[in-house]
Order: sequence, then structure tokens, then C-alpha cells
Amino acid sequence: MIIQSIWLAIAFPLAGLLFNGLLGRRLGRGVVGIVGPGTVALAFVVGLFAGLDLLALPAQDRAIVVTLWNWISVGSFRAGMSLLADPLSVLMVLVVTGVGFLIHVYSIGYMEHEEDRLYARFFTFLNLFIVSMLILVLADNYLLMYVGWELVGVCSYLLIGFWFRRGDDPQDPVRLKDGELVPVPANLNPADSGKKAFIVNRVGDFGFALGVFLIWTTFGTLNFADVFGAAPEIASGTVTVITLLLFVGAVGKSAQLPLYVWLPDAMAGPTPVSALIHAATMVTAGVYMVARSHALYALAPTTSLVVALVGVITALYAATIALVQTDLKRVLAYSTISQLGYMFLAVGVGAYASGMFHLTTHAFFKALLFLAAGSVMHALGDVIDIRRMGGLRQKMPRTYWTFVIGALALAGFPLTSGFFSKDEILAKAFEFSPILWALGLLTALLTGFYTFRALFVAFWGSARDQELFDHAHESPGVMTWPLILLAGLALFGGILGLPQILGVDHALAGWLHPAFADLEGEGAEAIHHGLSAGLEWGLLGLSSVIALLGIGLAYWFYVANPGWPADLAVRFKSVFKLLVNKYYVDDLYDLLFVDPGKALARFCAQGIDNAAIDGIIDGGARLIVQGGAWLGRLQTGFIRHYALAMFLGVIVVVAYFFLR
Amino acid sequence: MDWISLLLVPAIKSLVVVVALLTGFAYLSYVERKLVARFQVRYGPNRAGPFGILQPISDALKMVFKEEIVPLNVDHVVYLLSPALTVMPALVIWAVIPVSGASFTLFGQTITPYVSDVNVGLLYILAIASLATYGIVLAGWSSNNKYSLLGALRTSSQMLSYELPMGITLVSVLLIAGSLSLVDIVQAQRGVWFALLQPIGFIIYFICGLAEAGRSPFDLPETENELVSGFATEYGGIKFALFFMGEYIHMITISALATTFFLGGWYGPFVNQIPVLGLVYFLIKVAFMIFLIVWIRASLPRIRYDKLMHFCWKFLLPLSLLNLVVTAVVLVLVG
Amino acid sequence: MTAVPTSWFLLLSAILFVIGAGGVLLRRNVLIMLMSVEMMMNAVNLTFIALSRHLSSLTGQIFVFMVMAVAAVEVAVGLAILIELNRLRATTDVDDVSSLKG
Amino acid sequence: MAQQLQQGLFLALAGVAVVAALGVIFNRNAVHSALSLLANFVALAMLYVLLNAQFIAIVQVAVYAGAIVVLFLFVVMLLGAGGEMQMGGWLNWRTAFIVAAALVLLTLTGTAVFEGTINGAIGTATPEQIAQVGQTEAVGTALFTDYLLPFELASVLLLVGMLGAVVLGQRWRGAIAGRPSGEAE
Repeated sequence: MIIQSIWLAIAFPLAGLLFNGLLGRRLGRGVVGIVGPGTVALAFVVGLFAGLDLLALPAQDRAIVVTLWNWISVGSFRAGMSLLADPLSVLMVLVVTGVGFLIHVYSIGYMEHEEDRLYARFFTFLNLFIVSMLILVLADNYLLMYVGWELVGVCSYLLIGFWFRRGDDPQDPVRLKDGELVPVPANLNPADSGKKAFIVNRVGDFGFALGVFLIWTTFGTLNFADVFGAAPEIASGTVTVITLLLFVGAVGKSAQLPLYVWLPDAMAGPTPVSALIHAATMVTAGVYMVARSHALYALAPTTSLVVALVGVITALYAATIALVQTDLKRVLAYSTISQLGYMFLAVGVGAYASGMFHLTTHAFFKALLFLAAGSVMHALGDVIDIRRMGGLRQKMPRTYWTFVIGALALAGFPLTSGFFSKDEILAKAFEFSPILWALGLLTALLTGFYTFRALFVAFWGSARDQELFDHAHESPGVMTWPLILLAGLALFGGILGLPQILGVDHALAGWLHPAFADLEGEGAEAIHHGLSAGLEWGLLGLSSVIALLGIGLAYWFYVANPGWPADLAVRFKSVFKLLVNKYYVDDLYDLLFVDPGKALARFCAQGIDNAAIDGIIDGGARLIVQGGAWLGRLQTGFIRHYALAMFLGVIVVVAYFFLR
Repeated sequence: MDWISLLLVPAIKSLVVVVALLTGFAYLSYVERKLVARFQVRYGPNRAGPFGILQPISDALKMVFKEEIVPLNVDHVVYLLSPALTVMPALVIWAVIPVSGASFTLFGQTITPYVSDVNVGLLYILAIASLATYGIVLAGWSSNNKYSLLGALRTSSQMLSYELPMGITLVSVLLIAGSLSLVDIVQAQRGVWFALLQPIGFIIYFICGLAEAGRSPFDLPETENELVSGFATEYGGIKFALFFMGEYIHMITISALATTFFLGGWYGPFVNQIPVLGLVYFLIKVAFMIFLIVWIRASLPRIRYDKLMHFCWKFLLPLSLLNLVVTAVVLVLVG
Repeated sequence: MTAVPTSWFLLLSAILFVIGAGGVLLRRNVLIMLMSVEMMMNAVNLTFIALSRHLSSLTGQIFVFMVMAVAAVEVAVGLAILIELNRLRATTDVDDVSSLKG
Repeated sequence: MAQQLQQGLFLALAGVAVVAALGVIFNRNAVHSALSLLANFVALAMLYVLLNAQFIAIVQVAVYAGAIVVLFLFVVMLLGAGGEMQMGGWLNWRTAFIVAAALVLLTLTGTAVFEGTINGAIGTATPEQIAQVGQTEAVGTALFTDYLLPFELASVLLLVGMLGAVVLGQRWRGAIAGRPSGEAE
């Protein structure tokens, strides 16, 4: 059974990583472009067969632990280098390697202008990311998961800062109708963005690490199965603290309030990276972790409530910011934050399968959207400001149509994949609390609006920057084919989880059921809503209407009446400024953390290091120099003087023995 | 009673050895001249006495009665000391060479066929041999003459260099014999001569012996065509005779040592039945070695100085080390 | 049993040592100084050998052996330095080599 | 009889050694100093024989007389330092001080030698015992068993010393920047 060899899924990209990292520079981009995506494809095939193997097993046995070797064994502490293959992790493997493969292929075209050295490096990093992410999702204990967790953070840092030589990207201010200029915060340069992502992630990782420590002291093991098995006997307060700490990690990694700030700036990295890491896979690690730890979260209703609240507030919050962004990738970035909020809403209300479902469909359509945005950037020479685009649908039809499909899925247009997954979450939220549902629905409205705002501004209308427009061209096949494939997935991915009322089984929930079976039927509930059929139809219809309403509003504002948005901006100038400046959260953080941090560092460097420590050392050195200068007078340079001193010493020693 | 065996007997024995060597030196010069002449199809000395047999005596008289000339600006003491320093080591080595296997009794004293049998005999020989350099170095320096100094430096570096492979070769002999005493070494060759067990060692020793004694083809110290007469340039009369004597006695010593170390010393057929044969065998072997040396002098041209040194450091020394290692390994394997 | 008392050797050793030390202190020629150092070592060696006999122990002789090895190395390196010094400064006088001073 | 003989021998050798030692330090000519040193070493070697240490005596001759003094002589000749040397003013306060210090040391050690007793563990290497196994074997056994590590270290030291001497003695024909080459010739 290939599932026993699930480690191959990690080994293939690892081999590719080593190959590209060590030899890629010499062998040229042709080989690199085959090895990079090829190894990921092999990993995908491994995952596929592992999934088939799982299906062949009886439902209660669908969790295979493959122990490669004993990693750490200190005292009673055991951590195996062992992998857990169950429906949940295999689903993640398929998503990561599947989407990852398409993005790898896309990168061949996207990175074609880079020099050979950077080209090889890029694929090396991408493979490293795939490896790290697979370690994260396949780990069977919290320690190994933490390793993967940190590794993906490192990859994120490396890839955001891939173009670390580039400077800050200044943004044109928004000219309001009354002539006032609203300055748009500049995008950070890639190097700083990478640092920001890494440092903000560290805050979350710190919480995660504390959670792992607490698990260790509480349970005496880090193994998933053991921890979950022992969880019901533990005091609920402890479990709440553990889950909250773990959730802090998830907040950092999955860019939720208040640690979301790094994700928009992470767009400084190459677009495939944004698609793969900062939309489809890495940022969902938090969701995966919560789903993986569902046994703990199910025991901590307080935490679950916090998770759901954070999720829904983040969703709404990010959606509002996305309304006014002028940077195409940033619109998508905020939408990612928003959609991640949905996922947390889902796992918060206990609908883990729904969260995973949305994770999967989101991976499809958000990767698609980013790649399409990348295609546009590629065509326009890295221009990302939607205010300089326009009319691109004639120039790049394939990109346009795939973007449309992605946008529809994101907006929750009926029968697209996003529609089903989002609706399922909303239904679960409604079941939990209508307030959450209402907030989610509002977010859905905003989602439809900002998505199609970007679409209409970028692709419709007439060219705003004629020179740029003339320059534009459709991307090569190696880039558009992944788009088309992803578009297919985004469009039809919904069949993985058609709602029960349509008379079909919820395929994904059925698949995941063994992983969530310990929740006493809660996994099953993902299929059988506690809602009546009529209510469910109603919610479904309402969702459809909201989505269409959002899209319609966008059409009304940006196609039918292009002047309206500007009018609105003037009318609600303060709100507009607030949104453009992202609620001044970054400035707040600068004020609260960054500036004091810098001041402290300056103090340490100048006050402590330069003055105190160097003072002690310099003083000591000066003392020795002075003493040396004094003692040096004894060094006459005449050997006979030294010999005489020795001779007198001999006399003294002899005299001592004599007189003793 | 005690002092007879302690002082008188060794003194007499030493005297005998010295007299024998002096005579040997005198007639060795005669023999060499004769032999070389024969090799060159000449007659050699044939005027003084029958077959010129009194030639050495007349030579000696000539040397003794020559005027003593001490050049200006030499270092007097050292200048006069160095000829004696040259002869001395060659003579002193004979203190430990056993010339026969059998002791005999005379006037109630047991007379052993050697002056002394010290248990560090081989080391003693090496130590004394290393002193042979002094006479030459000092002679060269004290003469206050460039040729002399160059000749002396050449000689001494030649002797120091060739001492190394020689010593290492003798260590191989020592390994087989298991003793530093020369008597023991000879007795260890009762069955098989070490020349057969150590053919390479024997050849190395012989070559080094030639170089040590400054014999052709290694007679660089006295290359007339380059250095006039090397370290002996400023010497004449009896002092030159001493250098001459030193070289010839050195030759005899080298031969005697070769006999002792490699050719079985006094051993030969019937030596157990007739002990006095031991001395005869010993002398025959020494004579044979001397003949070899003269033969080589008559046959081989002189080697260039740098080649001489390269030959020693780059060939003989590694070879002797290899020989030593092989010997040691074989000994360990054989037991 | 011992014909010559150990103390005689020790005294001789002391005398030789002091003479050697005097040579090091009084002479300015590096060569003579090195020779004097050798002489001092030899004086110490004599003490070792005398005490080795006195105490019936071979350790003294072994020690002398090691001292000889060190002395050989010292002379080799010392004279090499001396030659190099002579190349650089054309002198063997230690007082001409006093640039290493405080 | 033998005792007087040995004592007489000791006194003679001691006299030679002291005179030679004085010769080393008071000779104006470095070659004469070296020759005095040779005499000193040989006298000491004979004293070693008197002390029943024949092996060390022979090694003394081989190493000191056969190698070290020859090396000295070589260097003296190489440097042309054999000529008369300026002895400088002898009668100054420094010399007087040194002589006084030397006398103090001598007095101290002399008194110690004659007043003190030697206390030490008596070993097993009695003359009879040594005579039984042989001088060389006794030293060799000690050298290769109890003192193997120092012995090996000494061999390493000799190797290092040899390399050092070779490197120092090398002529640097401009091979290394900053090394004087021309002026040394």
C-alpha cells in the first residue's frame, strides 16, 4: 500500500529541492523547470494513491501512522519522526501538492525574465515550501507540526523577500472629486515585508509554542492520538488555555485580527508565491491546525466562541478595507484575510468539515485569482495599480475569463464552488447564532462588491494608461493553462460538497467523516443540518441574492455610473480615509511596538553596548595598555638583563630551600 | 695484582694494537701503490729493498726529517692539534674490535683478544666515528686558507651525512644480533654471515665506509684539481703524514668493522679446533676489504660533490631506512 | 661501595652550572651564550646521573636522555635563528639585537 | 686501591671539566671556546662512566661531542666569527655583581651539598641489577615502557626542531614579500 510510503510525498519535493538548490544553477532553467514542478506532481500522485488506499480501508481504520525514525528521546519525552495519514491530512496533501503543482508550472512562465541564478533559487524555495507544508500537515505530533509550522514561516520570509534588492513601492495618491489628494500608504519593500511577516508570525508562534509546552506538561506527550484520547479527562480550564494559545499561533499564521498586518505586505513577493503561500496553502495552516485539534476545541466552547468571533470580525473588517484598495493584489490579500475569517467562523462554530471545504474551494479560486492577477502584472510589466488598467478583457481574454470565474466563485455566485462552501458555513453559523450569520452575510455582500469592483476597473471600460495598454499581451500557455485548470476547479469544485437538500451526498464531509468521527456525530452534522429543508432553501436563496446584489452594486457603481464612487468618497471623506489607511492599524502598531522597539534597540546599541560594554572592554584594554607601558620598561631588549633576572631568581629559589 | 689486570694489561694491548696499526698503515700505503700500479700496468715502488719493500720506511724518514713549516696567521694550537685529532678516533675505535675468538693465558693473566668488550660497543663506535670530523674541520679552519676551509667543510658535511645511513644500517645489524657488544655480534654470525642476511645493509655500509674514510670515489676533500689539497693544503712533513696516516688507518678500521659486522669476524673453518686461525681469518677478511677499496680507487672516477650529497640524502638514507623497517618486520614475523 | 661520594659530583655540577651562568651573563656573543647554556644543561645532567646512581633509579638517566633531545633541538633552532640574525644584522652580539623592548 | 684510583680519576676529570668550562667563557676566540666545550663534554662523559652510566656517556659523546659542538663549529666558521672578539671592560660594577651573585649561589649550593642529606625513594636499579640485564637494556626498557610517552614526544620535538631549523635556515629569494632577500647574501 502506497500509504505506508506517504513519506515519499515529502521525499520527492525534498529531492527536487536538493537538486535545484545544489545543481540548478549550473544545469540551467530547462532542467530546473522540469524538476521543480515534476517532483511536486509526483508528490501529488503519491497523495492521490494514498487517498485511494484510505478509501479501501474500513472507515474506522482510516488513520495510518508511519514512523520513519525516533527523532527525540530524552527522558520520558518522545517525539517520533512519524507521519499521520488520515483523510484530513491527505486532503491537505492533495490541496497543497495539486495547487502547488499548478503554481509551479505557472511560475515557469512568470519567472522567465529572472536570471538563471534567481530562477533556480525560486524553485528551490518553492520546493522547500512544499516540503515544509507537507511536514506540517502530515505530522503526527505537535512538535513535528511545530517544525513544519516554523519552516513554512521561513519559506514565507524567504519568498516574500525574494526580490530583496527592490526598494519601497510608492503609491499614487487617490484624487478625490473635490481635488483633494488622499495619500495611499506606500508598499513596503520586499525585504522589510519579509521581516514584517516573519516577526509578526513570531508573535503567533510564541503562543503556539507555549500551547505546545502546556500540552506537554499537561498530557506528558505531544502525540495527536494520545493527546486527543486523554483530553476529556483534563480540566476544561486547562484545555481552554491550551486551545487559546494554539489559536494565537493560528491567528498569526492565518492572518486574523489582530495579527493580520503582515499578509497585505507579503504581496511584495512574486505573485506565484502570493498565490501558493499567502492565499491557498500556508495561511490556511491555522485552520488546518484548529481542525486537527478539533478534539480539544470541542472541549473548549469558550475558545470556539472566540475563534468564531475573531473569524467573523476579521472577515467583515478585511472586507471593508478591501473596498478601497487600489492595488489589485492587495484587494485579493484582504479578501484572503476575509475568507480565512470565514473558515475560522466555520471551525469556531464546530463545522470543521465545512471549514475544510471552504479551505479547499478557497485554495482553488484564490490561487486562480492571484495567478490571473499575476498574469496581468506579467502583461503590464509589474504594474499592479488597478487605476492604471482598464479594458484588458480584449487584450487578455483567457486571463479575463478565468479571473471572472475566480471572482464569481469568491463572490459566491450560485453554483460556483465558493457559493456552496460559503453557504454551508453561513448555514452552520445561522444554526449557531443568527448574529454571526448576519455579519457573515454582510461580508458576503461586500465580497461580491469589492471583487467585481476590481474586475470591472481592471478589465472593463477603456484603457486609462494607453502606453501600458498597448504594451499588454496575453500570457504564454504555460501560465494560462494552470489558470484554465484552476478555473475549472473553481467552477466545479462545489460538487465536492453539494448540500444535502439537493439530494446528493456531501462528498467531502463523507470523506472527512472518519477524521471527525470522534465528535459524536458532529461530523455527520456537516451533512445533516439541524435546519429544516425550507429554512435551508431560504438561506441558500438569500445567499444567492446577496452575492448577486454585491455584483450588481459593483456593476452599478463602476460600469453604469462610473462617477458615483468618487462622489461617495467625497461625501464620506473621513470613512474613506480611514479605509484607505487601513484603519491606521499599521500606524498604531508602529507607534505601539515598532517605534518603542527601535528606541530600545537604539538604547541597547548606543547606551548599553557602545557606552557600557565597550566602555568596560575599552577601559580594560586601556588599563592593560597602560600597565603594559609601565611594565614594558622592564623589557630593556638586552637578553643579558633577562638572563640576570633569571639567575637572581635561581638564587632566591635556592636560598628559599636553604633557609627553610 | 689488581692493577695489573686493570691497567697494565689493557695498556700493553693498546700498545700492541697501535703498533700494529702504524705498521699496517705504512705497509698499506706500499700495498696500495703497488696494487694501483698493477691496475695501471706499471711497476710501482721497486727501488728500496727487494720489490721496494723498504719504501714505507724511506717515506717515513723523509716525512720526519722535513722542515717544520708553520704558516703565518694560522691558529697555532688548533693547527698543531688537528692532525692528532684526525688520527685518534680511528685508533680509539680499535679498543672494542675483537680480532680473534679465543682468549689465551700469559703469565697467569687471561688475555682476551680485544682491549675491552663494552656492552655499548656499537654505540661507542658510532660516537667515536662522529669525532673524526673534528680533526678535519679544525685543520681547515686553523689553516686560515680558503681552500682548506672549503675542503674541510665539504669533508665534514660529507662525513656527517654518510654517518646517518651507516648508523641506520648498523641498527639493522643490531636488531639481528640483539646486542651492542661487538663480541656478541660476531658470535651471532657463527652460522650465517650478516652479509648474507643484510646484503643491502652490507653494500650501504661499504659505500658509507668509503665516504667516511674519504676514499675514492668519494675523495672530494682532497680534489687536487679544485681545492689544491683540501684541508691538508697548508700541512707538510710529519703533520701531513699524520693526516695521511689518519686516512689509511680509517680505511683499515672501516674494513675491520665491515669484517666484524658483516663478514663473520674471526669465524671460518676449523676455528674451533685451532683458535689461532681466528686471527688469521680476521686478517684475511680485512685484507680482502682493503683490496676491494683499493680496487675501487683504481677503477672509479670521482663523483661530483652535489651528486655525492644527493646520493646520500635521496638514495642511501631512504634505502637504509627501508632496510631497517623490512628487517624489523621480518624479525617480528619470524619471531 | 661507591668509590666517589655523590656530593663531589653535586659540587662539581654546581661549579659548572655557575660558570655556565656566568658565561651567559658576561659574554655578549650569542654563540658563547648558547655554549654556556649547553654547559649549564650538562651540569644539571651530571646532577641527574649522580642522583640516579645514589638512588638506584634509572629515572635520572631517562631525564638526561630527554634533556639531550631538547638540547639538540635547541641548538639546531638556536643556531638557525643565529644564522638568520647574522643575515639580517651582520652581528652575533646580543646587545645589537635589542629592538624588542618596552 | 680502586677507590683511590677512581677518586683520582674523578679529581682529574673534574679539573679538566672546570678548566674547560672556564675556557669556554673566557676564550676570545669562538673556535677555542667550542673546543673547550668539547673537552668539557668529553670529561663529563667520562664522569658518567664513573657513575656507572655508560649508555648515557656514549650518548653524551655522540650527541654533544659528535653533533652539537660540530654544529657550533660550523656556525662559527659560516659566520666568520672565529676572529678575536672584543671582551669589553671587565672591571665594572656589573661584572662584580654577577661574580658576587655567582659566589653566593655557589656557597649556598655547596653548603647544601655538604650539610644536607639526600632523601628519596631508593629504586631497584642497583649496579648489580643493571649489570645483570645490561646497561643499554635497562635504559631501553625504561624508555619504552614507563617513559614511552615522553620518548615519543621527544621524537616529535626533534622532528619539529628539524623542520624549524630547515625553515629558518632557508634562503628566501623573494619568495615571500617583505622578507629581505638581497641584503642577506
